[in-house]
Amino acid sequence: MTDYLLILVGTVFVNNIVLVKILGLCPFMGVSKKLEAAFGMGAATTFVLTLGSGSSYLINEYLLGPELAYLTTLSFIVVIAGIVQFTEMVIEKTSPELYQTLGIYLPLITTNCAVLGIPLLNVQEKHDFIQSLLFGFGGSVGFSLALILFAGIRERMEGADVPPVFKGSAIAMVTAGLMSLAFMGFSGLIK
Amino acid sequence: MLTALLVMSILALVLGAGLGFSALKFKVEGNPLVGKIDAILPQTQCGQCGYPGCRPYATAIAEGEADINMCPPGGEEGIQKLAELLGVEAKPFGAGAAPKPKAVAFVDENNCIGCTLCLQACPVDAILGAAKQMHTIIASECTGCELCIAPCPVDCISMEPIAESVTTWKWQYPVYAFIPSTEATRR
Amino acid sequence: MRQLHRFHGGVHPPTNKTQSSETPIIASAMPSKLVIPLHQHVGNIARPVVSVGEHVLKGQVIGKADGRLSSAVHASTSGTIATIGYSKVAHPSGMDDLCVTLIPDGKDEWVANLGADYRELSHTDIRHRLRDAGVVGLGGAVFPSDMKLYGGKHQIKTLVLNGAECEPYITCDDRLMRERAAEILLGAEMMRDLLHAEEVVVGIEDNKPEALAAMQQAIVDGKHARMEAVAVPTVYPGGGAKQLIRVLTGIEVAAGVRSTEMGVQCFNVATAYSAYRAISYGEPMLSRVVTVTGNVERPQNYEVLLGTPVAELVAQAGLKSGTQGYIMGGPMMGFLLPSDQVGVVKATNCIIATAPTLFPAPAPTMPCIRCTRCAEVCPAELQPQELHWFAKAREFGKAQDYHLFDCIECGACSYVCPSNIPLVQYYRYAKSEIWARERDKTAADTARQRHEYRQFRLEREKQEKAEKLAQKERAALLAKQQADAAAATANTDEDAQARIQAAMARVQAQHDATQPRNTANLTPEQQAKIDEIEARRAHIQELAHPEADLDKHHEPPKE
Amino acid sequence: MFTSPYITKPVSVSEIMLKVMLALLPGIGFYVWYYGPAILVSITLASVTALATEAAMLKLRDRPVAPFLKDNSALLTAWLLALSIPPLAPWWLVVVGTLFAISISKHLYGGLGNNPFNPAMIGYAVLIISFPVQMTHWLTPHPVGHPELSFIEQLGYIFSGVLPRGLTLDAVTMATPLDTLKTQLHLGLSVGEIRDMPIYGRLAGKGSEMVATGFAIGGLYLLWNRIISWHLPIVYLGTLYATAGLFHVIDPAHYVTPLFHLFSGAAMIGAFFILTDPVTSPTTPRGKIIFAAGAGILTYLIRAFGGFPDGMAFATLLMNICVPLIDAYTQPKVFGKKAKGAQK
Repeated sequence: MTDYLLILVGTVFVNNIVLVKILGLCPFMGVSKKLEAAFGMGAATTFVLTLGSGSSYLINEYLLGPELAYLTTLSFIVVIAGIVQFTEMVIEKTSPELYQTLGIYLPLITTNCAVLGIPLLNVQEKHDFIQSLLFGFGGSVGFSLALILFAGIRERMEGADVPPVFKGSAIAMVTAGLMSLAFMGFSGLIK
Repeated sequence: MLTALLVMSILALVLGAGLGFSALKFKVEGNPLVGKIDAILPQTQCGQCGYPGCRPYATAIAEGEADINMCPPGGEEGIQKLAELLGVEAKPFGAGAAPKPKAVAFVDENNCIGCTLCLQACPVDAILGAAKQMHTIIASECTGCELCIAPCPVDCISMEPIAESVTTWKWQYPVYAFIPSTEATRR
Repeated sequence: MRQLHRFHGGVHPPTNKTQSSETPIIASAMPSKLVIPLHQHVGNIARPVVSVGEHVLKGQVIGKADGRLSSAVHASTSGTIATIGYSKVAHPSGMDDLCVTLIPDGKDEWVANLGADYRELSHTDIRHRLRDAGVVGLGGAVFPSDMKLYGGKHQIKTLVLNGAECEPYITCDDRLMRERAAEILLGAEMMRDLLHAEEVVVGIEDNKPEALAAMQQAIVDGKHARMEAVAVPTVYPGGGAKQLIRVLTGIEVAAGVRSTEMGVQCFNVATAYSAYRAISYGEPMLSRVVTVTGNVERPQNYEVLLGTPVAELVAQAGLKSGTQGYIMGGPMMGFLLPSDQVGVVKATNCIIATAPTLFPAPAPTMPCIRCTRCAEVCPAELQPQELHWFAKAREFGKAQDYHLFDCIECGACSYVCPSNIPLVQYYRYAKSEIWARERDKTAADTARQRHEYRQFRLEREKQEKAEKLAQKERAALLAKQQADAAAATANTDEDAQARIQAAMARVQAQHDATQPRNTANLTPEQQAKIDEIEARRAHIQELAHPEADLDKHHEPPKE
Repeated sequence: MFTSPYITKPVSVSEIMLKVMLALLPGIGFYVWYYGPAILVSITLASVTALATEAAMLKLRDRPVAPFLKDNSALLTAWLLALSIPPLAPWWLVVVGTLFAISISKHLYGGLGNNPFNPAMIGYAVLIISFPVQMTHWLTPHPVGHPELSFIEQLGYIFSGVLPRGLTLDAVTMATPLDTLKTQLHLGLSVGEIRDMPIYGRLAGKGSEMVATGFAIGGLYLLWNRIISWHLPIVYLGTLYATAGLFHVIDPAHYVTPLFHLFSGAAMIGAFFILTDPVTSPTTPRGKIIFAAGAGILTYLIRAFGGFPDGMAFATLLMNICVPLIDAYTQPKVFGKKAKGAQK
């Protein structure tokens, strides 16, 4: 039980996928201008990643096995792409605005390195099914957390007197860096 | 090798089936975005965007055919709002599409011959008149689209800018001493 | 003793009231001219009903109330109308508005006016009289009082009379209560009657013990039942209607909610006085008490005729040198007058002559450091630092989410701001921008509706036309069939053709004979001109509909 | 033309900042008493760097220099940063930290009032991650009884890195009480054994406990003058106390007393001077409580289980990240809209 809790806390805070592992920066930068979009993206990624790490575990364990290990990346991408497509349809149906705001970043979840990275890490760390699910869920919650906090700061900075050359992406990069710096404070908390 | 192919085909088949099913299940009818875009447009129905009225332009934007910077009456503000709604970058107006100050049409009644051509051109029926009768603009309904100017055979319609009055007067943006005024006004 | 409540925040600026509060109200001298704006109230501007050169009597209507929410304007004295036109008015914009300029004849001759006992009048009649007498709220909001004296379906428990007068420098209500308490209370009785209110509570800040004593004495002397004058703590903005209602009754009236819905109504003491005078003596609103203070020799309260130019008023108090401008209202919520020639209006409770010694220029503005001193003093319990942040960034939607429109613009936040940020101006700016946007939105919605209806109409006309055409065709077909049947016996096609042509020629001849065309006998120049116009028309048509085929919506339904 | 209100209360940003700096003086006094005047050198160095950086950045950003130099905010940042790094740190460490704090974490965001992160703590975090070794050489307080350095000797080390003949760095410096505690616990000692070491006093580390007390005195002055609101320091210290107390009650051999935590490291200066930076803390009362409580818990977690000896700086920065969201979700109800079912 403690093991599971540690995986969860570890992936959300200590080894935050964005701010510590520096994975998935593309949507982190792209969909953090508005808080609502960040929530939507977080939810979509969490859904895809949890489902993705679960199913990729099953595929890896029962379909591929050790002899077809060279197919892991390929098959994971296929599965993730399928889930992303499904998510896209659901969002377009249920929330057209969110669909519009997320724009290209929604299908790009497929190529989000965090989304592929976590199933691959699962394989590497030899997690069992529950652990894989938790790792995927924790990782994506960590991603959402970072994204939402970041969006909060960026929304606030809309009104700041940022020097013109630093407006937009430049100051966002600086902010991401400083956030990463702050998250280093968690290092050593869980090995 | 064969197993690999088999495995991948099975995967593809299963996913394909699932997606096909959900494509039917979550089919989207129409584009609900059009109404939202139309709500932002100023409804002058002036056609300056190259589309016959605001809704056609909204449809064009929603379908990705038109750019968001083609509506001068909406002003920079309108572009900002569209950009926000659509999650794209705001951009400045193209050449020759700068917004003008708001105005209403005015019929010089000394010259009006009562030809009704302007009545037919007005997109919001804001011109009152009949054949061989004097025409006049219902100022409160006029959107300032200027569509009535061209058809007038005697050039008796002109645009009168709307002056600010005590009731429509707006408070100024406070001037910050430490921010150069050029920067304070730009955004 | 009444249980008092408190409201959040508030500040204690130096009151500066004693300069003007210790001498009685005196009548201001007759000015050389009166500049009377026709828009001195909330609502529609009054419609001028006099003409230039006309001689008017004191109390004669010069502007009629226009529409439901409006109020009448009267000649403050007898004299001649010099001009009716646009000139500077007491408004923060510094813009011109419609004013009537009246040159007094010095006779101060009254129009025949009828006083009445309000108990003998119907409530509707009283309200009509108040409206025709131009009675509006004198606390500063200038909302037509007749509109406020209607409880509707709501049961009003408490009528609050506002004698708090929390702004520094202003003492006009203080003096009025000391000198004319009895009439204020009679006005209050009338208001209570109109509203069917149970009790009347007069709130007076505890820094005005004389006024409080005078009012309490008048309640006893006048044998007023269920009426009390209560001392409320001196804290700015304790005289705001919402704040005073909160202090006296514990009820919080939210923004956008009418206080009557909560069973309370609030009037300024001066309004009660004016309402009483208007009904009992038939005197319309012609004058009001104005505190003249600041950089003057003799700070003093004057009974001033509406329209009196500010320059002539302050001259009587002995203007000191170094005066740079005039604030109308108090230093917390007032505004600088655009000119010293503007006339005193119903909202003018105070004129402060400013000088750098009294009101030093503000220190340079620094950025907000989010210290929240503003939030601590905000009587509306807002987060002024957030509102400022959003207004500064022009994020109006967010500003509205943070309750921008609950702001009463009392200025307490700016008063305590260590960064000297003109916070209130940011809020006013944001509010007026939002209002402008709302106007645009309404206009756009109307335009959309009208455009859609027009589309519908064009479509319908087209259909009708098509139907008519179809009917005609059917009729023609039928006729043809009959004709064909007939033709079988006698006529040939050529015959028919010839007969039709003959008929057409006949008609044409008839037409020419009865209606000689005006283009029949034209000179060559005229002909040339007509041709030119025709050419231009054709050109314009082309320009107007360059893509006639694509552009079906704009195609006139003539084809 | 300016608009109403035409009167203002005579308070200014620079006055507020100045009072905060005044409140730091008791702590600095104890610091000098127990550790020698080296800290004054760091403070001076940091102040000069801060003012120079501030002026340069303002020039570059095309903003007036004079009013912002006079607002004292850069000086305050410099002081706080200097107080949180070892007094005997080489001069360039102070300069780099201050430079980073003022230029990157303050002026890139638009200067005073716009920075989302506490500049001093960003400076500290950058230094402790980039130069961990230099950041652990703290001076030994004189009650512990090691050879003392004279002012000249301290100056010499700060600027040239040269110690008097016969002295090694280890002889005049030590790890902080918190750091020692952590290391010794790892080595298997119990809290009781560790507390018997000569560097510890009644509450916490000898000397440092008095410095913390000095800061607390200054903090009370700020509270008394209503420069800071009570929410942040009280809730922060309370949460830290409660969390530490909980663990201490569960296992006193492994977790020190809560008072030890309050009087060690940056807890006191943090509670009264760092968390209370208005720019980077929430503005709503409820928000302040959440912010301070979060910082308290994080401080304890990092101290007790994390990789760094003190968690104050990182806790502050982590909570700084959350400030916009905390503010957005803790908006108080406004006048007239408190009752349930009230109209919108």
